[in-house]
Amino acid sequence: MTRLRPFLLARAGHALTVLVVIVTLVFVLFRLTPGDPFLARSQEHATEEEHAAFRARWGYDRPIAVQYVKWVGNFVSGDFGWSHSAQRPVREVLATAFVNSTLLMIPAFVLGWLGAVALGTWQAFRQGRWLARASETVAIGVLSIPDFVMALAALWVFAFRLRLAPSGGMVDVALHDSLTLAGRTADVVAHLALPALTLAVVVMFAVSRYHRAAVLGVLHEDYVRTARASGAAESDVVRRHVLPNALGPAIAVAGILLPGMFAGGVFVEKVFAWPGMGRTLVDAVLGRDFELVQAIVVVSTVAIALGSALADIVAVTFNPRVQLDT
Amino acid sequence: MTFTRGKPVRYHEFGRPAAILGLVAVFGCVGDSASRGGTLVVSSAGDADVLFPPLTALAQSHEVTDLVFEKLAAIGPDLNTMSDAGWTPRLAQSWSWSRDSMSVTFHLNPRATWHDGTPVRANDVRFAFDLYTDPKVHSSDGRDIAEVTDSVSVSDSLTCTAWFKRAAPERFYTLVGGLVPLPEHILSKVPRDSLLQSPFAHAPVGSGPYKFVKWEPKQRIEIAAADRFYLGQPRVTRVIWTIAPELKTAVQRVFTGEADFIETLTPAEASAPHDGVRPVRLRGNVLGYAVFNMHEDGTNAPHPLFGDRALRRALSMALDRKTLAANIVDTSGRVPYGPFSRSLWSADSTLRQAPFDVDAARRALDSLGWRMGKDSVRYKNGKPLAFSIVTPSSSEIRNRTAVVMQEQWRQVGAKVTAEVLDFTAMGERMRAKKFDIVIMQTFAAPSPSGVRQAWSTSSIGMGGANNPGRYSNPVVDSAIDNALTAPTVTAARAHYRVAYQALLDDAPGIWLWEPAVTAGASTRLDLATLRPDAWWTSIPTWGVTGSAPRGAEAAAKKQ
Amino acid sequence: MTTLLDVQGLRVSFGPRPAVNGVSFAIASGETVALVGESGSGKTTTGYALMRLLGDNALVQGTAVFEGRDLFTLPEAEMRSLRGRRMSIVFQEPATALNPVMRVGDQIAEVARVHGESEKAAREMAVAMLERTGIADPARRARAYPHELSGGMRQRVMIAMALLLKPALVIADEPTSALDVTVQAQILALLGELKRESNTAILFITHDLGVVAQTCSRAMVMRAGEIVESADVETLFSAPSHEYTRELLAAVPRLSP
Amino acid sequence: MIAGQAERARRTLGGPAVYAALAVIALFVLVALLAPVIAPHDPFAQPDAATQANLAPSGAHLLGTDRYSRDVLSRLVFGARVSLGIAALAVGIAMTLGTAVGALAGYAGGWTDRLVTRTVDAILSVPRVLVLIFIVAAFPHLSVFGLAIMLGLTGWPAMAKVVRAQVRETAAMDYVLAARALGVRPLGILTRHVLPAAVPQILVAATLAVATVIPLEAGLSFLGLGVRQPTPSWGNMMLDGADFGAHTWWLLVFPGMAIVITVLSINVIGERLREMVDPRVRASR
Repeated sequence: MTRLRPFLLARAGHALTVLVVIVTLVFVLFRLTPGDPFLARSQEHATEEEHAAFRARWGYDRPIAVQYVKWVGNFVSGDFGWSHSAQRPVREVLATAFVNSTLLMIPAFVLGWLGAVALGTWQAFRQGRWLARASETVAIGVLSIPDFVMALAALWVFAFRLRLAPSGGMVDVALHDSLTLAGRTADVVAHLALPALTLAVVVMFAVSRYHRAAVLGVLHEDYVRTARASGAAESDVVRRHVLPNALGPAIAVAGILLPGMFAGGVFVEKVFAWPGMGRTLVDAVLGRDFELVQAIVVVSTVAIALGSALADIVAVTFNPRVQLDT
Repeated sequence: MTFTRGKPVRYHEFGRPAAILGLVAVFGCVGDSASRGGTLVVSSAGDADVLFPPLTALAQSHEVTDLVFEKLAAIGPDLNTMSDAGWTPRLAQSWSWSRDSMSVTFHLNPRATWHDGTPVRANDVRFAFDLYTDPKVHSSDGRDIAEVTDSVSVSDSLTCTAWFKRAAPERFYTLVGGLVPLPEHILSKVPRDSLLQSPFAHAPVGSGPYKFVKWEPKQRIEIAAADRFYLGQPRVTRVIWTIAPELKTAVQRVFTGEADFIETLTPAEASAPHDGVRPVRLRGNVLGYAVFNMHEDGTNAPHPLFGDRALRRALSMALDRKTLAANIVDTSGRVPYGPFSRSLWSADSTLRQAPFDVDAARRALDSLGWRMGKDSVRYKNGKPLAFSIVTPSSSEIRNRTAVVMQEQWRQVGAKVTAEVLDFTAMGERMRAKKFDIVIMQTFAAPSPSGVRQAWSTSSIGMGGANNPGRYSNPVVDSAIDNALTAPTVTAARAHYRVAYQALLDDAPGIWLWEPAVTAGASTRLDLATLRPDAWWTSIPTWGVTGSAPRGAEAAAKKQ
Repeated sequence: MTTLLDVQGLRVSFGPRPAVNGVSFAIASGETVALVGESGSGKTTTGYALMRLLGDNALVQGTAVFEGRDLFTLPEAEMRSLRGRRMSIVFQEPATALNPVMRVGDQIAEVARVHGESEKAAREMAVAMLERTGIADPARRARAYPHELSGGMRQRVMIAMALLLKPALVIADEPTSALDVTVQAQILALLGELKRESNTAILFITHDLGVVAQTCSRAMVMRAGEIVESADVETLFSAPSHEYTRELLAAVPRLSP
Repeated sequence: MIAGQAERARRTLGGPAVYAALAVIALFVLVALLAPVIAPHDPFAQPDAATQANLAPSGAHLLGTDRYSRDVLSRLVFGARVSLGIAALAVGIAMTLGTAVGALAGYAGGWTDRLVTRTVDAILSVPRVLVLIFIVAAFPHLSVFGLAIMLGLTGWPAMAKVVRAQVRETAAMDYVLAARALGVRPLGILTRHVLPAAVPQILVAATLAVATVIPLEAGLSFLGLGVRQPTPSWGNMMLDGADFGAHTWWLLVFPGMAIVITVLSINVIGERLREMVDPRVRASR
């Protein structure tokens, strides 16, 4: 993996530049927009003096540059600040939201991605047959349904009409704590089912198109014929020869898609009342929650950089020919 | 057992167990000894802010703190605020007045304890008073308390005396209704400007019928019956608020059987049939009204449109408030009698109001010089009759009100924009007084004195919801002052009547709706009589098994 | 000599026009036979048809009896067990015919593995075979990826794969046309050597009559999907009977006798 | 072996499907343009908010009425105006900016190209939804027009990337070198020789961008951050109708269908266009 080191260093440097630019930009712009956490929280019975006291107490009355330096200092030393919209330490709010989002996004993504690989491979092998063609038409159809529309439909059918799944939230609030570990897991899985499957379907059809094209490209390669000519079974051909060569695009898409889902999941999170990152961000921006917004921006940017770097590393381990482009 | 609560029949209809459900059915009941017998699940739209009574702002938080904390005494069902008549002992077993009635001595219940086991002592009352009235704390209840109360002194561990500043008729209500005794042994060391950041604000220790159990932000708040509550064990042993991000989602949870109670249903939701849920009428105390800005944006000049009383009255007449109320809040369409909630003792149903009369409104506008232009908008001296209505995005009910008003006024030639603002922008605009019309919603406290905050000259500049339109009318001011200092209810009523009528005639606002709120309650609930201003206070007396136990729950019991 | 492969009336069509139109020939064990023709004459299609490597859209008719069984009616599973073990193929382009993301040793070993050898035995066989193809330091080369090898070495790998299990028939589809001349000779020599060791018959598909003269005992000339002439190599070169064969020979002046 | 499949692929996406999609889009655009003529009612009018609200579809109101008693069909028709108008304006802005930046980078090459590419990649790495939510939540007064501009301003980098790639390819062509050798000025070469070659690619990218912007606008409006009441957009109609407790399915189903059908049609057309333009896609089919 020696060829990885310079690549990763260059990548990290690049990501750091982007991080600093974005974080600074957000800090300045957000503080220039009207309002502050106090006004966002208590418009009803507050006086001017209370407002002034609040700004002094939290240092929002000082010049932006001073606030920025102080914030950077605190952040680097691990103090993420206080979230005024949640009335809790930012670290705590962020950790909860992040864990919740991970709980939703990772299973959804893994499920969707594996489904995409399976579907795309199948479609490519059955290229031109009516079932494959029908599935491609379905794919375009599904991709044309915005995720919140799909989520609403799933909610209506499965939670509201059929009562096969809970309508939202993460746990059965009344029963959860009294269940056994297995029961609690099952409870979370049940609450996860609709939002995760909705997202998985979106991921599946989005990724399968790239993967199908990639497999089609590989399928006519000579080495696949070689494998067949040496008597390898079809499953071996797929597993050992087609997939390793065709997974590149699916992995690259994964690196872009997964970090994006943490914020882009906001629509599905809203429909299923899942307390994840997307909702936290919306609440934080609306609540002018300076510190929380900053922390989310940092985490998202880092996650995005990590995601694409990770995708590249995975691609390299799959394919020794890949040129690492910094 | 879980989410099938709402429809046991369907559970069996889908005998081929679907993957999701089957999973929980298999694992969920293993070792599951709990039934939902004594548990009440309340569906809440939005999270609480803090669970610290002096600084709690949202109704969601009050629902929790009112059950976790106990006041010295509780207001009676008639919501009397002029004296202590009808008030029932809570933390205080009894109280006695000094001869000049300028002080009242409370005798605490010796069996009362904080949830950590420490007894409740008179020092806790004095400590709470000091904390509430500390300017560093910025408690709005504290401000009111400080206005009538000078100090609290302690004579022995179970006896304390509150000393009033003046003989305000509502002084007992202001003090006892506002002050929540707090545990000195926990809070004495917390700096007064950092109370919101203390652990106590998220995990309070109270002395009420329920102790705090857990709060998972944006998911749930749970409280459970206190170990030995000195006023008797509640029937509901556990209360859980399941928190949805918005009202529609919260309502859904009751209809799917995931929750037992939701405070508000829209008329459409209430009239649509739902298995296992019944609509429950609450005697509401909510008042919605539109406030005209009397001055030009941020200045002291009269507002170019609403400085004109005749125009305000014409616009009032153009509004079909009955239809509006019926659409927004309540199929019966209750229009307020005046600038007050009918749940108040000062309520008066005999006041003169401008009628709904579109033709009269059109004639009035014509005679004021507002002529209909080609684009169906009225003009006067080349200026259009155009203005905006401001509402906070968090309040669906007010946004919807603005949409209906906008359309009704369009019919008489006014070009109205509805501005839905998030909290921040709203706060900013209210502070700078930059708006034409703002829609306000108050949860009337039992005291009619709220009318002073809303309309008196002295409230101008007090921020936020206090007289946002900067209305000033000496007739109204003096009538309210007289009412507040009147010694008897009858006298106070007469003064309030004068103030109310003056407000109605002058039309600095339009009182839009006063919903008889329809709540949604699971049929497994046996609700007691609900207090009009705070339905949740009676939760300890509710029954939660109901006559129709759910299939899933029955299954859980068999295990 | 016994007949290894007997092809009768082979027709292959992808559409209305047949690509191979009624071809019949036989190959004896250990024999090296050339199938000569221009590109598009149907010779490669014939080879692929015998291996059953054509896609679903190809319509194949006729019989091809190999070791007593008709290749065209065998179930797919049995056909698979023949491929690589009893009959194999060397492709023209070693650069693309090798899987770029698999180490070459693994690719050679895979042939043995899919025919039932253990992972370890297969690996050892692969290294041994690489050594026999004349690659220096075979254990190290086995760990290389195709793109790390030269063209000649890649073709040695292909040949190692094809001959690993000592098949009865190897179809060599223009095995040297992608290589430069010096390497060509080495590869041809290697093929001949390995073939002798295992008594393998070779169907040599090529357009290069020079190669035919060097390696084959018999040649069949194909044109537009049909075999127009079939004779032993001396006869063919000295007295071509068909007009087309004469044209082919004329196009290769350096090989005139 | 390839020929037959290409034939079949053409039958899948070509022919009836594409014609149907074109017809749908033409119809919707026509509806949007002629909204005042087509809509049976005033989309803002509340005939009787007390008794005519939430009426199920009937002869009087073909698609029912909403919670304020407004006619759903009329709002859908005017909503087409808003939703399609936003999409058109946003993609127009993105296309203009993206073409300008992409052409500049692709043609100038060197450090300009590197800087632009780096910047574009950095912007693209941040999810667009995130940026939009931030902007829309921070500036609550965004008008419909402002929303469209924001959607356009966040959409150009993707377009720039497409244009840059194409411009670089074309700029290396012999006829461009020849033009340069003849002394044609850079701007002339760019506009007369290089950009025209990129037009098909730009068109494809623009079509697919429309299919991205429509759900994006609908999603933001559904969050309550996009188009605000009483202006109808398909997204905020869904937000308003997402009230399962009221059993008013028509408030959800019709705007939902409008969104899906539009996006589907544009996707079908976009795919077909891409096939026509991109030889690689054509070959792999």
